[in-house]
Amino acid sequence: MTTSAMTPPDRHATGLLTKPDEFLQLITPSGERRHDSELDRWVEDVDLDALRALHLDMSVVRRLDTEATALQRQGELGLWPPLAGQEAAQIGSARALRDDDFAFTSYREHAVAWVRGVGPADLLRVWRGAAASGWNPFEHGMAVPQIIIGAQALHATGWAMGAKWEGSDAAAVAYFGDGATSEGDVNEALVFAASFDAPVVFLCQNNQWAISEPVGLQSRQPLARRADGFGIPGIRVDGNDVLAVMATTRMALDRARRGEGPTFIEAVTYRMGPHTTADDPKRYRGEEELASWRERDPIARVRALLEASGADVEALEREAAERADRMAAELRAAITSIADPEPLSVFDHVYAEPHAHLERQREHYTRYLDQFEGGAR
Amino acid sequence: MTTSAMTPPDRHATGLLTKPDEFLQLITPSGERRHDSELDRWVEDVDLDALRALHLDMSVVRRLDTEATALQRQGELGLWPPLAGQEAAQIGSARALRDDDFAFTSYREHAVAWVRGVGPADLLRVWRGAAASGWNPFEHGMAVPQIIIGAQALHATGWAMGAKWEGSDAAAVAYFGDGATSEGDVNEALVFAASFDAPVVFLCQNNQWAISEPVGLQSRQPLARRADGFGIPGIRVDGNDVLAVMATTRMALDRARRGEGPTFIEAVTYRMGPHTTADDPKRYRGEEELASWRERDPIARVRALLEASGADVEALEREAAERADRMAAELRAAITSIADPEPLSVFDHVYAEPHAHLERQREHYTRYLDQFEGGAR
Amino acid sequence: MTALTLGGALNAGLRRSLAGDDRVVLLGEDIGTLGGVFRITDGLKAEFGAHRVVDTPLSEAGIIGTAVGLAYRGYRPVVEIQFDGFIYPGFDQIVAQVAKLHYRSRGNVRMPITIRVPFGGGIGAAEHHSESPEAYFAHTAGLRVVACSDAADAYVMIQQAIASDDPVLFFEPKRRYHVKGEVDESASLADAKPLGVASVVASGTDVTLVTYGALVQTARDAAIAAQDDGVSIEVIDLRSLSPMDLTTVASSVRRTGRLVIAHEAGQQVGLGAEIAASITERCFEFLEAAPVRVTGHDIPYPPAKLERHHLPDLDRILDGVDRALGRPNSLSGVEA
Amino acid sequence: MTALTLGGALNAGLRRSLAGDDRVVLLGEDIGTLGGVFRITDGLKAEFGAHRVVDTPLSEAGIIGTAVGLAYRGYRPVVEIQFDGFIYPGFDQIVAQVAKLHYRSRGNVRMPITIRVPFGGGIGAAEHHSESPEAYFAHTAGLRVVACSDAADAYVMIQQAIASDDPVLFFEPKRRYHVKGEVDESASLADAKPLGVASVVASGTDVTLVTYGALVQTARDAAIAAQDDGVSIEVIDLRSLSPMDLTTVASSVRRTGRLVIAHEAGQQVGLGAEIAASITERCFEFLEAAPVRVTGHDIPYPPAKLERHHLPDLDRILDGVDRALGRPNSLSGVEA
Ligand SMILES: Cc1ncc(C[n+]2csc(CCOP(=O)(O)OP(=O)(O)O)c2C)c(N)n1
Ligand SMILES: Cc1ncc(C[n+]2csc(CCOP(=O)(O)OP(=O)(O)O)c2C)c(N)n1
Ligand SMILES: [Mg+2]
Ligand SMILES: [Mg+2]
Repeated sequence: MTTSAMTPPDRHATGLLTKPDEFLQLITPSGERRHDSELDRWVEDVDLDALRALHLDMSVVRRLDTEATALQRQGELGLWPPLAGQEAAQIGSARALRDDDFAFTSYREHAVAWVRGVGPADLLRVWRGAAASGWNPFEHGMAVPQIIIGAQALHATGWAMGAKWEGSDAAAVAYFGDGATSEGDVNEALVFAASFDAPVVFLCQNNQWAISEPVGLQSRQPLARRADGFGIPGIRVDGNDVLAVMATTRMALDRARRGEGPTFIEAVTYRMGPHTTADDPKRYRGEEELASWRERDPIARVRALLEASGADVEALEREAAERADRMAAELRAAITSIADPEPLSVFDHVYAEPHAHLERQREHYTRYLDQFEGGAR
Repeated sequence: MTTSAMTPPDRHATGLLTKPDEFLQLITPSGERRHDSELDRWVEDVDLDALRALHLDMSVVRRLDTEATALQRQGELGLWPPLAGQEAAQIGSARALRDDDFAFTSYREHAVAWVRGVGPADLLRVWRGAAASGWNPFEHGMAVPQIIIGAQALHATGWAMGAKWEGSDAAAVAYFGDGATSEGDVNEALVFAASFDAPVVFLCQNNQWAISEPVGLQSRQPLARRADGFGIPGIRVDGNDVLAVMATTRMALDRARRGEGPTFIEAVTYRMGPHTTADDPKRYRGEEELASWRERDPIARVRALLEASGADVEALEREAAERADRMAAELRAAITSIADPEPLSVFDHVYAEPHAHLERQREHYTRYLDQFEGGAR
Repeated sequence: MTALTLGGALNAGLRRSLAGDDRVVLLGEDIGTLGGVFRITDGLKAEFGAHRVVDTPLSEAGIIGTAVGLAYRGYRPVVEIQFDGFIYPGFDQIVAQVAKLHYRSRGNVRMPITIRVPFGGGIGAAEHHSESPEAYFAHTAGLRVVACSDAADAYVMIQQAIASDDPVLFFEPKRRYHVKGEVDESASLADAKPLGVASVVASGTDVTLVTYGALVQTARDAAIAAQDDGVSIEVIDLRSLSPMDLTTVASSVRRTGRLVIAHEAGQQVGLGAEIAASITERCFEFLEAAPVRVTGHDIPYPPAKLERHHLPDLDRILDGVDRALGRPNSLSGVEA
Repeated sequence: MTALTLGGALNAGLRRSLAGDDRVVLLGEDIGTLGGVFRITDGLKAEFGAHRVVDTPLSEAGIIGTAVGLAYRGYRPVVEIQFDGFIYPGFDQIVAQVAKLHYRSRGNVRMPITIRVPFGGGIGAAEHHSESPEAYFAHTAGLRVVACSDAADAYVMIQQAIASDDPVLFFEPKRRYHVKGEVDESASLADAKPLGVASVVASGTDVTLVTYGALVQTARDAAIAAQDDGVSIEVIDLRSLSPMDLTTVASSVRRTGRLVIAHEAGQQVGLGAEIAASITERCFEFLEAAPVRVTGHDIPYPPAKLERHHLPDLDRILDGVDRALGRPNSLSGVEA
């Protein structure tokens, strides 16, 4: 019995990280601070001010979401996938990132983009149908959002492999949903990440639904367990608890930076709104379910904790409302600032270098447009 | 906490089946019978005669493999992927199947085909390059072998879903290698099998290598652990122990028939020969490794056990040699019986129903051939 | 006759196939409880049960791969791919398995799998939701590829596809899902036009205009518009993309001497190339001008606000017709 | 000048790219310790280390998808797909990511990924080992597609592909890996023929014969054989399949008036269709006969003993030439 496959490594060596069946929580739904000997140290710097900032973040992105949804209803946007309910999962994890880390997300991570400094116009551009993407990924350390379910998990893994080969201690974070865990790409990303000890954090927002499909159709057990099978520590955290999400993400990032490889975090949360503005969730889920999740609201519990800690919550909420109002105004202003694209820009950026066939096609189409008033311009 | 995802099911409910880190064995490399309170009952009917039959099976397929390799060297076959070393994994599992079960294999499972009653000519046809496949799957309960790594895992799962929907208690077995576990298809098969409680047994022959890549590149831990992450029991068994493989396969099949869903078996074995006759394993692995596995030979240990049990092993070996000689002669006869295909048969079976374009192409090619002596016939 | 939308006709056709053969099963993402994002399978799970209309995990390779296994078991799986741009994760199972298993098994294993794909643009959607991937499949031996264009055809063709013992890629023009047409729900499939045959949907004498899917309506509109200009266009709805009914196209071109092909997919190595090449082979002596292709550009599908600058529309088709006729057009005077 | 096999030239070209730019990394199955099943990467892992020449887990989507991530990080990944028929599990990552990310990111993210694919048949191999999937990629906007045909080109083109800021599907004619040719290893890339340009590899006056990959040699042989018959064939090695250098082809056809295209891939919606259609568009007045396609049949790649009845060979190409010239041929008297 000489081959390595004969001797399973000690699966319990990573301590906390190997308990996917636990459900980590630092703030209860009613706002009590629970203490956890292993998690606490990752957020010991989070004082009242920091907590207040997280509350502000979440309040603002919730408003951002409401406003964008309204803009869609008013015909200003073609589509919007609301994040409502997932503020803690996104803010808690994104606030754990360093500038030189890189986030690879799906389409719903508006709060991550917000944290990464993406401005209102850049956030809305795509959803208005005015552009193929919103921002320069290298300016924000955040990739172009991904619509093909799960594909970005491999991109994050490749990026992380590269960072490691360079000796950098930067890490990648791959955001994806519960549904995505069924796609080959996500599983292959786990294979590659494990094999190459890639500094990547898989952040799965289990929001209970993939459009109309409940998470139970994708997996018969907690998704954090999936990682274990690939030799990757899986953590199950209350995704509506911004502090617990931040703590686990920091812990996982730290692990990545120390060269210890990937971690999988299942942030258990809930999509409060429709899948997108085109979806009608009444067709597949009931009001009671929604109501039970409303009691686990990610913002309300932080407010309660702040209140219990003696913070002036009214001032806090006033500030949040002001900031949110400003954001809403910015969004509306941004919409009008997004110019409709030039007709001939359809041909831009297909290739980085000249492509004879496409140039000819562009030229022909220019002539075609020139027949009409205004022409190609 | 009302949703089901909040309450992990009891992962220990399946008893034996949830211990992927154990390495199940009933016959040691030196031929001692080890007893196992849970496994034994699955092979209590395997008396001396039955063991003798398993020995015979393995001896004959080993010879089959040697002969086919020789036929390739002599130019009679285009290619041959030897199974040497994996006789126990294949015979032990295939002999556990019922006639109405269905095996979905890769390219190396000649012993499974042999057990399923596939004759010599049908076995060699493909490797001679004379046909796209060897046998009618429905006559043998065994699909056309699969070259695309891992694809058959999904086919087995789909077949099993269908069987279950019909109320049948037949089961499917998916055979694949260690390398295959990295492909999306295999992981997606685990997702579907778990979600639909499909009566399928995943039989992974971990033969330590995927061409030149050691299993450690595909997974940093035992492959049986993979299943656990999908909520599927994973069993790790000595794949060179025909009795243990048979016991675990029977147990898994029984579970499937009872409606309890899929099981993943990692049969730890070794590919003694090259990946195929086109491969040169000296480029990537050493003689010592090979030598250490020779000591774990699947046939030698059964012989030793039979001898210790008082069987007339010389008679046994004589019989095996005779049977193998006969098989070898049959193989050689079969080769000459395989007719070269008719030129126009390239067009056969592309479609089940007439396809205007292809018929025209066939007609044109017929005319083309007719220009030459002998024509299209 | 009933007035049904194209989507409603598909729903009715699926219902009839499910009712008529209990080996027919539907598989896909969100097709059960939700009835599909386009509601094409609306009500079918309630009517036939969760083992006939199956919500699957989110994995296209998984859906197609398990459909292959179901076909092995004797089922006739009907798969829904949610949007055109999501078919690629299942590409290997389609090209290497679905397309090849009948050949590989020397006719022993049939793959009567229907893969339904809402395709094409014009609905202002996000990326990956407006693609036209039909050329990939028409280039793949072993597959049949069809595209319906109206309710009556949709109703019949979906049933024919399911009844076919070959795998069929079934393309549905999603932007026409809501267009109504008269459907004869009582008609027998035996009397229907076979799946592989094209339809001349408007007769004409000056130029033959071939298209399929959503552009059939646009082509008909173009033919009407051209009449004012004294140009008579014969419009052919190809219906089947593999095999293509080149006999119908060729006999039209032999009369008109001119051919325009329109599709939303990119031009390079698209269906238009095949039709142009095949018809040139068959009708070289009859052609009075080179066949003209009016297609989407060879670009990734653009953002919604630009799609009207990508998709062939009535004006671009008429410009192509002018080119075929040697009338003044956008490329007049441009060296070929 | 050094005499190298085509495979050896690729190895030398890869070595030079690895040495010249430390952002170049090679990824693939069995490419490290083994040096690839065709030994194209032989010795490179030993020379450049396991982080530059990376044996990956067995997953094509994984390889391409991580290459995308590496490109995001600034690398220039060179991926080996072991055999043509194994590219399909990676198809989604190629078509939906590699091809589209530069467009999607509005030019911010470059995808300088080279995907090496040993392609084509004629080596008596098992299923999936002899395919010609180039049409799928030539139809995909955002990709460049090239095919080399001899050692000299292989050496230069692989370096150009790696140096390109666009993704390149790089097709290698596996049955010519062992054919030797003279290679100038000291030549600078700057002086080399650009990647997108075709080569006239034999001059002729009667008919233009366009092909690429392994069939270039067959076409040259055909041109020599035809001389005895008094037929002068101009042979063009297309080299680039997207974009195609139609200028070179058209200028030849304007002289010869006749065009034959040969490829191993199936005919329906293949490269031949595009070349025929494009050249008909550009040279309609010059064509004296319809362009002729000599291609593999529209069948799954057949078993080894039948491949000679699938692949275009010298005789089939000459039969096509006869057709183009209106000389007696297999289809003489057959109604088109
Ligand atoms: C490959 C692919 N298949 C299907 C879709 C259609 N689709 C869009 S979102 C979605 C559900 C995703 O669910 P999940 O991963 O849980 O993410 P969530 O939307 O809940 O954030 C589906 C099926 C897609 N975008 N990509
Ligand atoms: C999709 C795909 N990729 C690559 C290959 C080439 N290939 C053939 S066998 C093999 C290794 C398979 O290893 P494993 O799964 O362990 O099976 P084993 O050969 O050891 O039985 C590879 C990479 C293939 N056949 N299919
Ligand atoms: Mg979800
Ligand atoms: Mg192996």
